[in-house]
Amino acid sequence: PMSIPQQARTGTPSPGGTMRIARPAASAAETLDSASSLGAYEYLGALFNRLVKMDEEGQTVPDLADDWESDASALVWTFHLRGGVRFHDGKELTAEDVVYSIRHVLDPDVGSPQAGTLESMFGPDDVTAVDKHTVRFSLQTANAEFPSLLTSYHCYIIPEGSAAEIGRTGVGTGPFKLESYTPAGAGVVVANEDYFEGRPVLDRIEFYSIQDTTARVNALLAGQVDLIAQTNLDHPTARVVTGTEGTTVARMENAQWYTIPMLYTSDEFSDVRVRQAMKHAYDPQSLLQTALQGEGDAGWDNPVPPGLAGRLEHNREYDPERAKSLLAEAGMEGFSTRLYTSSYEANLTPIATAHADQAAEAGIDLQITNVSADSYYTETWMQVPLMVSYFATGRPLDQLLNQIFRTGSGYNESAWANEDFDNLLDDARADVNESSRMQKYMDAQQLIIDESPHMTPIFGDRLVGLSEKVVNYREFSFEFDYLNIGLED
Amino acid sequence: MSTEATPQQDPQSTVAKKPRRRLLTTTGVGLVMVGLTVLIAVLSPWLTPYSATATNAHIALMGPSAEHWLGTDQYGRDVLTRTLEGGRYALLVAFLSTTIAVVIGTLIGAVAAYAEGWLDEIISRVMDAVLSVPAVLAMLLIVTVFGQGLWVIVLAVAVVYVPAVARVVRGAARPVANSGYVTAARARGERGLPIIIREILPNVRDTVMVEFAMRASWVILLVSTLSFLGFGANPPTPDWGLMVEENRTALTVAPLGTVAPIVSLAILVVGVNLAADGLAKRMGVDRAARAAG
Amino acid sequence: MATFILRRLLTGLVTLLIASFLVYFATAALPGDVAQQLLGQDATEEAVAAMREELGIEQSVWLGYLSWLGGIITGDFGTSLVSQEPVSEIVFGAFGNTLLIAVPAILIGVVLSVLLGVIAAVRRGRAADSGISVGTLVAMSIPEFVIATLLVLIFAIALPVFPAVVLSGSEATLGELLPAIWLPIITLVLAMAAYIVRATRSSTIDMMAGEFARTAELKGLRRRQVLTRHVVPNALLPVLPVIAINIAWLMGGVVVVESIFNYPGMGALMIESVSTRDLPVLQAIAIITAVVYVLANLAADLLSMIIDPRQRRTSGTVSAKTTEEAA
Amino acid sequence: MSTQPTEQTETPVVEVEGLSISYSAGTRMVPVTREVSFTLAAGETVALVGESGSGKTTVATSLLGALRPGSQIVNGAVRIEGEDVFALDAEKLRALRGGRVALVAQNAGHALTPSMRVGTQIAEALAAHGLDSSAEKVQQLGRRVHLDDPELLRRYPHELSGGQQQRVAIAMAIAAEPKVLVLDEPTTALDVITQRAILDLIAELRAELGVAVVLVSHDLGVVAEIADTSLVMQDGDVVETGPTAEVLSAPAHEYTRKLVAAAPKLKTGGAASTSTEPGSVEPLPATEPVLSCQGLSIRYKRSAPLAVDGFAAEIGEGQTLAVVGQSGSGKSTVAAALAGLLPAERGTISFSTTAGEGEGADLLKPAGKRSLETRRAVQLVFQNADLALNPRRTVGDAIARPLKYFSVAKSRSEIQDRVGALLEEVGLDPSYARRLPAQLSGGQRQRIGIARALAAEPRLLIADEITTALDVSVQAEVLDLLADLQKRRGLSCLFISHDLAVVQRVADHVVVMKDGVVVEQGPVETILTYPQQPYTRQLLEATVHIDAA
Ligand SMILES: Nc1ncnc2c1ncn2[C@@H]1O[C@H](COP(=O)(O)OP(=O)(O)OP(=O)(O)O)[C@@H](O)[C@H]1O
Ligand SMILES: Nc1ncnc2c1ncn2[C@@H]1O[C@H](COP(=O)(O)OP(=O)(O)OP(=O)(O)O)[C@@H](O)[C@H]1O
Ligand SMILES: [Mg+2]
Ligand SMILES: [Mg+2]
Repeated sequence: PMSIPQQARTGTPSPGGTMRIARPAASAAETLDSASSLGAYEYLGALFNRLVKMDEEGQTVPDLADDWESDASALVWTFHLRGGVRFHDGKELTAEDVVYSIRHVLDPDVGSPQAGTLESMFGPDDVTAVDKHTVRFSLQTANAEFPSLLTSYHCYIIPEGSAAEIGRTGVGTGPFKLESYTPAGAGVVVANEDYFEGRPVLDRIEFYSIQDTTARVNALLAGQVDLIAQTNLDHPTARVVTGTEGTTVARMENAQWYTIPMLYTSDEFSDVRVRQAMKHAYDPQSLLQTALQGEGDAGWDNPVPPGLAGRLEHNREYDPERAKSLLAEAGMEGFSTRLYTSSYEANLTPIATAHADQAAEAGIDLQITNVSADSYYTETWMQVPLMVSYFATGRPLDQLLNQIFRTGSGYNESAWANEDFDNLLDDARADVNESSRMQKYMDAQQLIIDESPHMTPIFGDRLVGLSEKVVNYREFSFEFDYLNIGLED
Repeated sequence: MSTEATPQQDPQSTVAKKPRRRLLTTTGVGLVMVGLTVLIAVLSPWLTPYSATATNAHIALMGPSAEHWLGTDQYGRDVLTRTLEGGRYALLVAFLSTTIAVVIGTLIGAVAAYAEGWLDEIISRVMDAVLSVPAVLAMLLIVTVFGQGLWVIVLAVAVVYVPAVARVVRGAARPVANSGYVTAARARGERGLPIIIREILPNVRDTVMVEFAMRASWVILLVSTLSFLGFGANPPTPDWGLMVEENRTALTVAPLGTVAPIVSLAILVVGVNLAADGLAKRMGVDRAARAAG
Repeated sequence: MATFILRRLLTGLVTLLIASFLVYFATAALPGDVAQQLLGQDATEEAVAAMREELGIEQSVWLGYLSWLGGIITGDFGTSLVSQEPVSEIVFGAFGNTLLIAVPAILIGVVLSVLLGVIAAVRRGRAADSGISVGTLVAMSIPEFVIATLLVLIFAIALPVFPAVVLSGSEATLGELLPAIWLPIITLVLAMAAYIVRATRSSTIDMMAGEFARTAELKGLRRRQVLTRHVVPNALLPVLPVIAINIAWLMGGVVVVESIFNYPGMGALMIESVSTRDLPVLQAIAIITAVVYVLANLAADLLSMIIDPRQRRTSGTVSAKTTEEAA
Repeated sequence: MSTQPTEQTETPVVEVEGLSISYSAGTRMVPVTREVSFTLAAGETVALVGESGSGKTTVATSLLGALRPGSQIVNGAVRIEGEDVFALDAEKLRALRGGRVALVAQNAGHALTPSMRVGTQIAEALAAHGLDSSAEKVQQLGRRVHLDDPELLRRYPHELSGGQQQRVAIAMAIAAEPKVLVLDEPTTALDVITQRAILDLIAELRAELGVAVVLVSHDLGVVAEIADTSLVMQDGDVVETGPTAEVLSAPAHEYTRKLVAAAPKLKTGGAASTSTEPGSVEPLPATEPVLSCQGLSIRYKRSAPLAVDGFAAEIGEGQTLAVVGQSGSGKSTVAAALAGLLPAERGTISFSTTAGEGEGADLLKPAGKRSLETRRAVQLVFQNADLALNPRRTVGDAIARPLKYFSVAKSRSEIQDRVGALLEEVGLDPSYARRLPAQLSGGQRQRIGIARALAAEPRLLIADEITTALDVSVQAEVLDLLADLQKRRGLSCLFISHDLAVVQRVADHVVVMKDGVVVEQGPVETILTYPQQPYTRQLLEATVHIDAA
């Protein structure tokens, strides 16, 4: 069988050109205000910049700030802005804009998902403009990883005083300027000739909304669009796209982090033996093979993706017999429950299917229950004992562990509450020594593997469908390289 | 007595004789198609050596071979096995929901026809109102409210089809309700329910049987559409609609995974339609004229 | 006749009223609300509560129903909870787009199927009839999602004659939609024609066997005249309700078609509104489809009155013949 | 036609020669007619007589070269003016139909296209043969069939009465001045008065146009009136042929004899015209009245006119009261009200449930509100036996139901015995209890209807046109049975009919209704012999007589 390309095509694009991107239709309430939970994600990277961004190794690197430092206790952080950066409306970027943008994120009326993370460290008055090009954050608790928190895609910088209209105007400092925009509909951005890193290759990008995944793929196959965004192709579709003349697939290695949270507060999974049994009951290697035809990496229940600095290399074993005996110990032989899934993401159901099939060998009966995709993350998520879920990888290590595993955190989808774990994270943040800090993060990972109600069966490569004309497609974490992407004739 | 009549002397039965034989064969073909599907669905576990749900990553998306006549799907499951077993869900749901819809619809229709007057008017208006809401919207709402268990789907389909059945049965029961034997029962002073059960229902039996067969074919399609939309059978259940949904993206890579369930579905529905046609003609019910009721 | 129309309009209104009641309470029973749905997985409880208050979705269902009904009567369907735009604007825009595929589908479908039905009836038992019968049987047996998928595969991807999807959303212009309407239209025609063809065939056969057709033939008319003047108009009578039902069905049937072709019509809006719990939009859609249903039935009744003078009976002038039948 | 020999007056217009028609049932050929032969000259009328299904219509339509689908000619030929109609090509056949041979189909109500104005349909008949089809010509044809008002021609078929529809059908048939007119039961669906008018019209046209007429009928009275020659058919065979008068007065074949004997004959005492004789309206029956109603008025809908206005009558014990009148005069309405199926607006009905009780139950109450005893004592027999029996229940069930319901019989075996006895009483074998209605002939079904009514052991039997749908011979049997039962059981009976000959045969008293009002009532002999009212006289005169020939 035809194999899927290992990486996207690179080369020299012809300058200019219009790229057409299809994306899933968002709700009619979507906005260009990045602080909001309804931000139109594909536009944001083209229109805006942050203080700092993340590179492919997960390192925090300059964006609007070209340099930053902290005091010895990691309590006060100072960022120095690039000079001569202008917003699309011509206004020059200053430290006041940055302060305004961060306070906007903290504004309770905005209800930004990033607010909680930042609030725990500083209040609105703790961010100040030192001078025209210097911004200072005074943290209430030490955090050696603080800059990585500002790489979030909710932290884009907007002009001072623009909060009321930014959702429609999209005035930022980014490589493209907004020409038109309809929530949940079509929109156009055009090249920003004055971009501080130089003009982008493309002249124009047109965005279209297509709700049905198959319809999106069909639009690509029929040559109506050049790229389908936010659509991780399942393996068979990827093969069709690869096999069709004019279209191909770009691979983002391990970009999809698939999880199977066991709800900590449920009757089934409050017993650690049952959780361990669940983990021993399946073989992630074979699951990867069945669900994704091997396009990814086995996770072995460690949420930190391969390649990310600070990952704990470990070797949990596949041991169905041990799973059986653990269940017997817990008095739960012949354990049976529902495993929820939906078509929210193409691979959730394949993973559920493969997982249930494997668990059956360890005597665990998982009944796959498919629910409506539109209510999956509002009605099912964090409410049923067992489900398949996913995140995008590319979070900095500290952010990953804090956001998803800390007690009470908004993304803590297994509702795990473990004091030792929380303390480990706090200690790590306060630890300015690089190597002992990393050790604490690794201990935390070990705790997740051993005790948490969280399974990471696999990391999947994200397979993006695009036209063969597209070159230099690069995407990692929440970053999309709008600057260098282009079209060949 | 001189006017001794044998059935042969009845002009109606002589006229009907010739077409009946030919129709029997059409009905026969239809019944054979349906019967085979049911038989295969029941026997499927013994028909192939493979499990319909066990995955095998090493043989995913293979073309037809001696081992796997129709190839395998993306999980390495045997397409033939899944296709053979794939009728179970649709048949079960179709049978249950059609039965419920037809039973309730028949009762409502018969009551409306017998009652006439304001009760009939109220029933008709409510049925009309339910009919006026698009079936897909109704199904979406019901499934979203109650989740998508087998019984929810069964009841949802039933709710959607009750008014249609009621309308047809009401139409058929109307002349019966005005017939001499009902009048005689009324003159005797009999109450409504015994009249409906004793006199009316037996005489709309043909209509109801045809209605059952016809609804069944629509319900099978509707159920497969629901599965296709992700509201029907749960994976890894081998269900035709679900199989189409799972495999349609790979249509050009492994076409049989999609084609086999579609063809099976079409065979079943054609069979049900043929049987319904034959039944309708035998029973003298005009089926086509009430299609899509 | 006027009183008849008035009566039918009145029953139609009652139907709509009951439908509105059912729809309102069914949608109100949807679990989760727009606030939760809008704010998504990141929402805090407080944010959801605040949003709820802002949207005014806390009032009782009964009050809600009455004020909603009052709004509809004055042509005000309320404001979308999601986009904050007037519901009527959103829904009528989508409705217009749906009409753009539904009306041609109905026109082509009805004309074509009646024609085929008559041909099959006239050539009863011969090759043409068998062909048409097999064709309709197959068309009836293949779900429309399969038809649509195949059409895209053949006419948009393999032979790029038509676009596979509509790219622009609800703001699409007529010029953008026109090239994209053909595949949806073909799908709809195929999906609904079968029933009409069969109904037409069967009633045409009935009418041809009827005494008046025989009389017309035996008074020396040509077959074509017998067919066009005597048989077909009367054969259409039982077909009209079938057509009406199909038109109403079309309003729901577009869901699958619109989602496959990303067509910005009412079916797509319906799916979207279910997923965002945008109740005012959902309710408006349900009411509009109910109105279409009622109007289609009314139109069928009126048409059959035009074709069949017996149904034009006005009170008072009951003739001897009709009473014989009534008794 | 140029090849035809020059016209000879003796050449018959119609020659049917050894005509055998069969239809195929599977591999079998079932004969419909066997060796039918007759000839017919211009101006002559031949009648085809026989019971239902004997092949009359088949022979008649073959004159137009038409066969039912599935039928074929096994033998013989039909020649019109010497030309074999079944050998004609399509265009010539079309010219023949409606041109040289025209048909007036069995039921004008069904034969006219409901969606087309009748004038247009007449115009079509003209246009089809290349004739002037102007409005004027159509009106002229209309006048010929006595549809003088041009407005009538702009109506749709359903806006005309049965008689008017029949006239339109005739107008269509004579449009192209055919040589042969085929009339298939032209008056069966009409009441006596309308039938009379149509028969007169046919006679008139025959004289005027000099056409040859083929008349199909099972009514010997009609045949006697207009046919020169009669062919009696039975099961596809012609069993007797001859001048009508001979056939009817001295029938040679046994079947013909039976037909003639069964035909109800109206005896007017030879003095239908002596109506001027003072006919004292007879005093009310001497016996104790079982039923007595006064000023009964019934309305169907609030705004509609009264369907029955001030009906008054009495029925004595063991007596039969007949209600006669043309269609729509309110006969069935009275019956329904007495049975408690229709509410009366005004009036009184009193009914004594047991003999000698005088003023008894009030029959103004609807059936549901009457006492069980009253409901038992009043029983209905319906006009259409096909519709009166539940086709899904056996004959035994149908008869057992009232037995159980009215607790006439309790135990299973008792019920079974009673059912058997009742079947025997109406002249059927007890084994019939296991049959379904579809396995019975029309006459047998009517007997079951009567048995079911008798099962309740009623005092009053209401019989609404119970023999109208039956063949003459069967009709006679059922009437005899009824009379016999009445005598044996002392039943009172309200007998509704529009056939005066039948009424004369069964009733003691008669009520004549017109437009919902009683115009005349009294003992049968008095009313039929000395009718006082012009309407009654009209009814009497319209009645056709078998001995008219
Ligand atoms: N093509 C055919 N297929 C089946 N039965 C036929 C066919 N042609 C004639 N018959 C049967 O032949 C018999 C004669 O029919 P025909 O209509 O001539 O009778 P009729 O004497 O006119 O009866 P009626 O008085 O009821 O009109 C009937 O039993 C009829 O059902
Ligand atoms: N169900 C009904 N609704 C309204 N009017 C009716 C109804 N039945 C009968 N009528 C009217 O009542 C009048 C009397 O009808 P009825 O049936 O009693 O006549 P009839 O003498 O029995 O006639 P026929 O000889 O045709 O049976 C007629 O004018 C008829 O139009
Ligand atoms: Mg006949
Ligand atoms: Mg009557």
